[in-house]
Amino acid sequence: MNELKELRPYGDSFNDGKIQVSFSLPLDAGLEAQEVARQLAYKMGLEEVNVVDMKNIGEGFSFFIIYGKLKYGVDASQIRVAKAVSRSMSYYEINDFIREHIGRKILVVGACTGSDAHTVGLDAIMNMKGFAGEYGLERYPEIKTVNMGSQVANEDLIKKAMEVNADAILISQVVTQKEAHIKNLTEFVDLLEAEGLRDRFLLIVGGPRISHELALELGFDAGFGQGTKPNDVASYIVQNLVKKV
Amino acid sequence: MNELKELRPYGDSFNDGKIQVSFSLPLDAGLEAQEVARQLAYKMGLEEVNVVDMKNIGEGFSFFIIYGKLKYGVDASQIRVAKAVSRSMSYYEINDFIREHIGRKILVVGACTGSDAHTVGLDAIMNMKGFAGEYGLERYPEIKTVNMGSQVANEDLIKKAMEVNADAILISQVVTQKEAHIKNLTEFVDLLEAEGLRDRFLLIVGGPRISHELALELGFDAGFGQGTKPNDVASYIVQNLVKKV
Amino acid sequence: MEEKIRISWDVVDRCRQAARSITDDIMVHIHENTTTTVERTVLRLMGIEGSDEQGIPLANVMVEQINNSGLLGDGVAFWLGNAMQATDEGPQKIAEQVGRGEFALPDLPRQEPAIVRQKVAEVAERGLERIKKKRAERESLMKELPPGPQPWLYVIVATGNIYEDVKQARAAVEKGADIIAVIRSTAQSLLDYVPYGPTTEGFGGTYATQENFRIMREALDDGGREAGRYIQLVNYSSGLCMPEIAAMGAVERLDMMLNDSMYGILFRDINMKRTFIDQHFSRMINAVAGITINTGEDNYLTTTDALDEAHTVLASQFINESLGFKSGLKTQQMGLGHAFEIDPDLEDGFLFEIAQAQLIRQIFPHAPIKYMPPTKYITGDIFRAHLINGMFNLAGVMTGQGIQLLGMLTEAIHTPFVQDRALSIENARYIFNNARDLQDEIMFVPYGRIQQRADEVLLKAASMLESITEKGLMQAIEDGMFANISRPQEGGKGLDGLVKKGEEYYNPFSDMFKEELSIHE
Amino acid sequence: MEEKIRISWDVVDRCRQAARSITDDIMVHIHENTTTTVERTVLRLMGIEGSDEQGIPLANVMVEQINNSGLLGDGVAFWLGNAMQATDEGPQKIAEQVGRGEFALPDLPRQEPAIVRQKVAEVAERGLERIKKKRAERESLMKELPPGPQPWLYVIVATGNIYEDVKQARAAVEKGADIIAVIRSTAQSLLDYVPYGPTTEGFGGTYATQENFRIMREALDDGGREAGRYIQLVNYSSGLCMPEIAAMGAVERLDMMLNDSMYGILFRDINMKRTFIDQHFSRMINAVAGITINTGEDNYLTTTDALDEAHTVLASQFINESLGFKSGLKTQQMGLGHAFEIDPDLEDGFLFEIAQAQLIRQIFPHAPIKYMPPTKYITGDIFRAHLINGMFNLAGVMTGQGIQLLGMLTEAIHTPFVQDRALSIENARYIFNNARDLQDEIMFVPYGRIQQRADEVLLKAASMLESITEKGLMQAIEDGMFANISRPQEGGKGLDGLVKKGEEYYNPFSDMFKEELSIHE
Ligand code: B12
Ligand code: B12
Ligand SMILES: Cc1ncc(COP(=O)(O)O)c(C=O)c1O
Ligand SMILES: Cc1ncc(COP(=O)(O)O)c(C=O)c1O
Repeated sequence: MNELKELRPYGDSFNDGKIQVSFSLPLDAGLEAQEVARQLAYKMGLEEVNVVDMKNIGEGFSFFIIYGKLKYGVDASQIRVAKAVSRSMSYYEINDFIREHIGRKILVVGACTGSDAHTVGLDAIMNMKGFAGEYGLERYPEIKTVNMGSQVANEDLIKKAMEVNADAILISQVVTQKEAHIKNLTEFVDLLEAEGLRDRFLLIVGGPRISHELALELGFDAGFGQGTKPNDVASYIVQNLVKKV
Repeated sequence: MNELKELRPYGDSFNDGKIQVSFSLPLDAGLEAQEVARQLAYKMGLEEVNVVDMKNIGEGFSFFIIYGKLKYGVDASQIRVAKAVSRSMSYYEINDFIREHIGRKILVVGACTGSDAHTVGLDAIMNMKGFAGEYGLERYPEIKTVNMGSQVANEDLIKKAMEVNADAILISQVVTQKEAHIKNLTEFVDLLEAEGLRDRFLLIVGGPRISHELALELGFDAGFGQGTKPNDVASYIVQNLVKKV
Repeated sequence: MEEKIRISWDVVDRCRQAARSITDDIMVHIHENTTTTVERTVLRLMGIEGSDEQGIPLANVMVEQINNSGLLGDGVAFWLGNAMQATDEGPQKIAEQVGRGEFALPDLPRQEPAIVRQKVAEVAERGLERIKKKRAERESLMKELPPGPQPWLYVIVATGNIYEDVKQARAAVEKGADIIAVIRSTAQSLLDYVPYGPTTEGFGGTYATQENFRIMREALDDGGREAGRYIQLVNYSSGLCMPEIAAMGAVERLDMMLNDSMYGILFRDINMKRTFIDQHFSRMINAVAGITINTGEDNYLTTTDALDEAHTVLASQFINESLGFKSGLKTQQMGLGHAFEIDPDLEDGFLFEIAQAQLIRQIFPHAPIKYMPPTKYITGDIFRAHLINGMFNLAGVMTGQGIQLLGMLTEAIHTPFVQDRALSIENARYIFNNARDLQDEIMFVPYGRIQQRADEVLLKAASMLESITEKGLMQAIEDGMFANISRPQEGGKGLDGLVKKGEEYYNPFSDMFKEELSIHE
Repeated sequence: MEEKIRISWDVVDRCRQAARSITDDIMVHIHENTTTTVERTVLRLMGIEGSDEQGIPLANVMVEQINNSGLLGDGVAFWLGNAMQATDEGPQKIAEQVGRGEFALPDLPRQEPAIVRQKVAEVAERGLERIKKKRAERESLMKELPPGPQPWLYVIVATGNIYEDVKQARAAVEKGADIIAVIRSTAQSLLDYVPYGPTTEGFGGTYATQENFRIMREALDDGGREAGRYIQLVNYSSGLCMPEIAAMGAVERLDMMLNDSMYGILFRDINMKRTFIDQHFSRMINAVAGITINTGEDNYLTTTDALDEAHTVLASQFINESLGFKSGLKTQQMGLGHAFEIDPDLEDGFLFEIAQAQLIRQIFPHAPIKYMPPTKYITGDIFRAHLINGMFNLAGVMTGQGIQLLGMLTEAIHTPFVQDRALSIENARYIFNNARDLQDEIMFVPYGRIQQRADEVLLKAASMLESITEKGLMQAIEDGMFANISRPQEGGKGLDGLVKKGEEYYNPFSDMFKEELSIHE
């Protein structure tokens, strides 16, 4: 479609470019601060900049809400994105697939690493109960799981994975403040590589701010974000384990 | 202050550049649409782009909420903005000022022009009751007002202003859809100029999306936006009438 | 529904009695006069369509011709029938010939009135049938795909371009909207004709044209089928062409019409003598067509203080109700308007909103009350606006309103973007669902602030109405008793379209509607 | 306060009785043991400050020294007193010498116990006085600048940098916040020592240090003076250093402390035997210092379903209350925690939230209930989040909660930006003000959904508590009865800091606190 060549945001008509922006400035609200806000908006590529709200929010800070027309477009006909799984299989398909193509139970170790104690996401993937109507990995007859829980040191996770001879390692990272997850995940891969173990496992990371692309960048095999279901992960694991073997 | 030289938005630390953006795209929600949204954000100068929400909003449209770090700053130490009034006087000061420096009652004609029927803003400035605790112009003993109300044709307003020999013309423009106000205001000034009457009146425009700068651009003497009080307008009129005489 | 607040029914009776007496006076005026737009409506209902080569609708050309000859007091129907009898052509053919200037209606020889009426009545009968067929069609579609539970989610589209409107409307339906209103372009209400064809250029709204109605109706029927519920379509039977638009809506199966007996007078400075006549005829059409009207009392609160003037809303509802009955509307067709417009910074303001909404709910138990969102105190702070809209939605579901016109988070900024509407629908769906039965779970303290406020508003409405019975409604409007806006009886737009009926005045639809609606004068 | 919902007070009595019996068992364990952090707390209260040259706090150095020698069962106070008597130096001097390795405490000759205790008691007395002075200071400041009406607006700051925190806290106060909590850095709860000095690098929060407490206290006193109301400061007496932080808070005039008898066990995997002891000592300090605790039951609803597990929150509140009483806390100091965490997509979910909030309000009428905002179902849709937070605020003011921890529209995204906090304060102020007296205006239908839900939750809590009386609280935790999290009695962090008290165990503060608080065992 040709109209996708230079696609812009849509407010109430095609390619009108309308967007909404908000931010604070360390300035008292007033005409000067408003002008700074406007200039920032122009730098962002907005036209017809409309500062629709400005208010003091205490201690010399002010808050702005702006509407405007973005002058940039993106060629939406050329977009390609990396996906971890091309097709998510069902619980039954997956178990059958393991029996048929792998011929043994597979073993998955998971942990929330570093100082991260948000276990709900990992539990949603690994524990019996599962998530959004899908059984968790623990429930799969052909998958054995070890869920190490929260705040697990990278070293301990590697040790456990070696010990049980895991096929895949699942890491959950929810706290991303000050890029804490990047540091932690990079360290993990470095550690594995240093010990020459990188290729031994499928390395999978998940969390609400994780994308497959980010995961690849950090040296993982796959990344899963918001709304991931257990069978997505299991599909990825079995499909890629087969390739590995 | 030197730290104002390259001032950026503030999220939770100085110059962290954190801003929030939202817009729709005429694409179904999904990894591709998300990527388009991300690329638009990068074009706007955002870094660490975080698409925190994406959802279908019907009929093949999707909506995005994004956070990121803006890489641009503005030199806030160099900001100068045009202001209509440097100092707003009080009701009493203004009446005294007229008696002392003008020596006659002044006359103001106002209207919502074109197809605009939003009279509340103009009434707030012109009628007895006033606005936000400030008396309206009608209440000033030294000011005579003619409020022509809504949907007044530019020609009729000029005719009336001539007829009563007005000192100032007040125009209210609230509807700004498709830049309707720009067209209407430009036409008004053109009409006046064509008839050689431009310098006869102080030309003032007001409305929630009007700024002093915009007014100057359009050939008006002053513009008043959101939250204007009657005494702001009266102060402007008397201060500039004196200069004119 | 059990009584949540105690209503002084004797005071309600006083209000209704006063309203009846007020509107009796108005009805006298209505019966004595007709207007150019009423007459154009007659032509439209007779099947006349299209425009002349200058783009002037044929209905306008014909009515103007008769009016200029001083003959409109006979009713345009007579002169059309006269031409039909004289030329032996059908209405549309005649209209086209007149449009091309081939002849002028008044120039044809006067035929025998009884025969003329007979001819006209036959065609008019078919016009009525067309409306009744559309009504039946709606009823069967609604049975097939029943609309969702109340409060119904009502949103507007207003891009100015009917084709963009269609996209936005369909998106809204997909998100859960029950009702779509296509807002008109800013100045259309002051046009003394109805534009023709599909339109793509409007300011702050899209022109109401018959073709636009048709395009949107089709889109919503389609969207409704996909969504599994009938979607109602709204436009404006309001302004200088009030009854003509009612007629267009009737044949294009609109479901609701903004239609108020005083809105045009107050907010569009349309002459009151004109408007009262137009509203009556338009309402008869709406009544026959099974269209629900939406009255405009909510607008009063945009120019006055919602706390001080709450009683004017109620008083006006009684007047709208009374005039509605006299035009044959059923209570079930009266979407009486009010609004959530109290200053959000007022302490306990939410209690007063509840009091008002509950009061109106109980006084008009069978009317699908139309509840308008906060607008006046909405600012560019979209987060705050979204939140206040949430409280409005809560008030709606807590008091069982019928039609919830959803507030937009960008109310103070622009007509809605596609996402604004989506967010507002999500807002309402969340609140309605999460507090679905709250209404049944709470009672109000007997002598509390909510009860007291309701009592006060009702009493004030009664005394306002009683004072109007004395001076008359026209004088009351001149005195600025509604919306703080004063309009002179002889001022405003459209007075030139007011015509005194002659002895022989003939309007076949008036007669048929009255019979159909059992209106006895 | 009148009874909005009927409470089965006999069932409440059953709950309280069961809780008393459950905590009696725990108290036996508490009386028999001490922990390293309790002992370090004793040193801190004796006035010991600072760290050794490796940055290890002197309190840690000393307690470790004694513990390594197997002498901690005597209480560190004995060994400090012993050194004081032996060297004739004050506590801080001794600490510094030990820190520099000039001598080791156990190496000093054992002095006459009675004299040692006498010496220690004198210094301890001054420690207690210091706390009482701070308490009196708070009381007089609060009289001078009374805090605003409840629900109090409680917001968090969490930049990681105490100086940015100060800016953000002051901005919040200017906007209307009543309470400021400085969230701790992610992993601090698992540190077995308290960092020292002002800090500027934390993840998702700022380190709790005595200097950070002081800096923020000063900023809030200042901001509170400008705002005309006393601003309360909150931190975390929680984790492996629970009582030490209580001691720091007591002397820096913190006003509230997150402090729960089971949170650390469940959510930080801290050993339960350790935690029960720590919570008891920390609560005595809080009690004496006049600090209000905030319990953490709200957290249960982040790992389990809020509808199914509502009764576990209530059951836990009874346990926290009972352990609180046994540590000398007054009801007025018990900010019992619960939360608005029911799936917002649930039909009538708001009714169930109201039921829970009202139930807890009535069962603990004098406790300043701490109401936590929706978090689990909050997504990146900031508009939706803001709205749900508004409904939470409405539930708060409708049921008279004491402490309203404001939800942030960016809950699912990041720790709050300066504007997020401002918007959330505006949200709460709007709702609280606009619906200020709604509470007094409504009643709940006698046998309605709200009443039934409240009855059900209370009954389930009673049977849960009664089943715990049988197996014991430690076993119940091991069985995963709270938050669906199971912790083994001998597992978790910090078990190595558990020490059996010796015959001669000496802790001057324990004794003084018990007297001060009239705790009779
Ligand atoms: C519940 C919760 C808690 C609970 C955690 C309980 C527990 N045992 O998990 C408690 C109350 C203990 C808690 C504490 C804290 N929290 Co918290 N918490 C949350 C909250 C409300 C919900 C998270 C959640 O459970 N989501 C539901 C699950 C199902 O979603 P999910 O995690 O995204 O998981 C899905 C996918 O991401 C994916 N996935 C996740 N992991 C994995 C792993 C693999 C391998 C795969 C394949 C997929 C996958 O699949 C899951 C299912 O689809 C969020 C806010 C929010 N609404 O998101 C804050 C939040 C995550 N917490 C936050 C913070 C800062 C903290 C604290 C550090 C605060 C403090 N200073 O004390 C503490 C300490 C925690 C720590 N040390 O890590 C911040 C993080 C900010 C940031 N971006 O860095 C958030 C965003 C709140 C905020 N705005 O401040 N928290
Ligand atoms: C009240 C209202 C109405 C009332 C107007 C009643 C009346 N007699 O004024 C009614 C219901 C009739 C109405 C109708 C319409 N409205 Co209207 N209305 C509003 C509303 C809710 C409030 C405006 C208001 O009264 N503000 C209060 C006053 C005090 O503020 P103010 O106007 O900004 O004035 C202040 C300053 O701006 C300044 N000022 C203003 N004028 C002047 C003049 C001078 C000389 C000076 C010095 C200063 C000055 O001083 C004032 C005091 O501080 C706004 C939404 C909103 N919340 O802002 C929409 C809004 C303005 N309306 C809108 C629209 C589109 C319409 C319609 C066109 C819709 C339609 N298609 O039917 C119609 C038609 C109106 C028309 N022909 O113009 C849009 C405009 C969109 C846009 N940006 O173009 C808005 C923003 C709503 C929306 N989101 O769609 N409306
Ligand atoms: C009854 C009625 N008619 C019409 C309108 C819309 O205005 P316009 O006449 O400009 O279409 C409204 C708006 O609220 C209304 O209530
Ligand atoms: C009692 C209690 N302690 C502590 C915390 C915070 O966690 P952390 O222990 O990581 O500081 C909470 C959080 O809700 C809590 O409720």
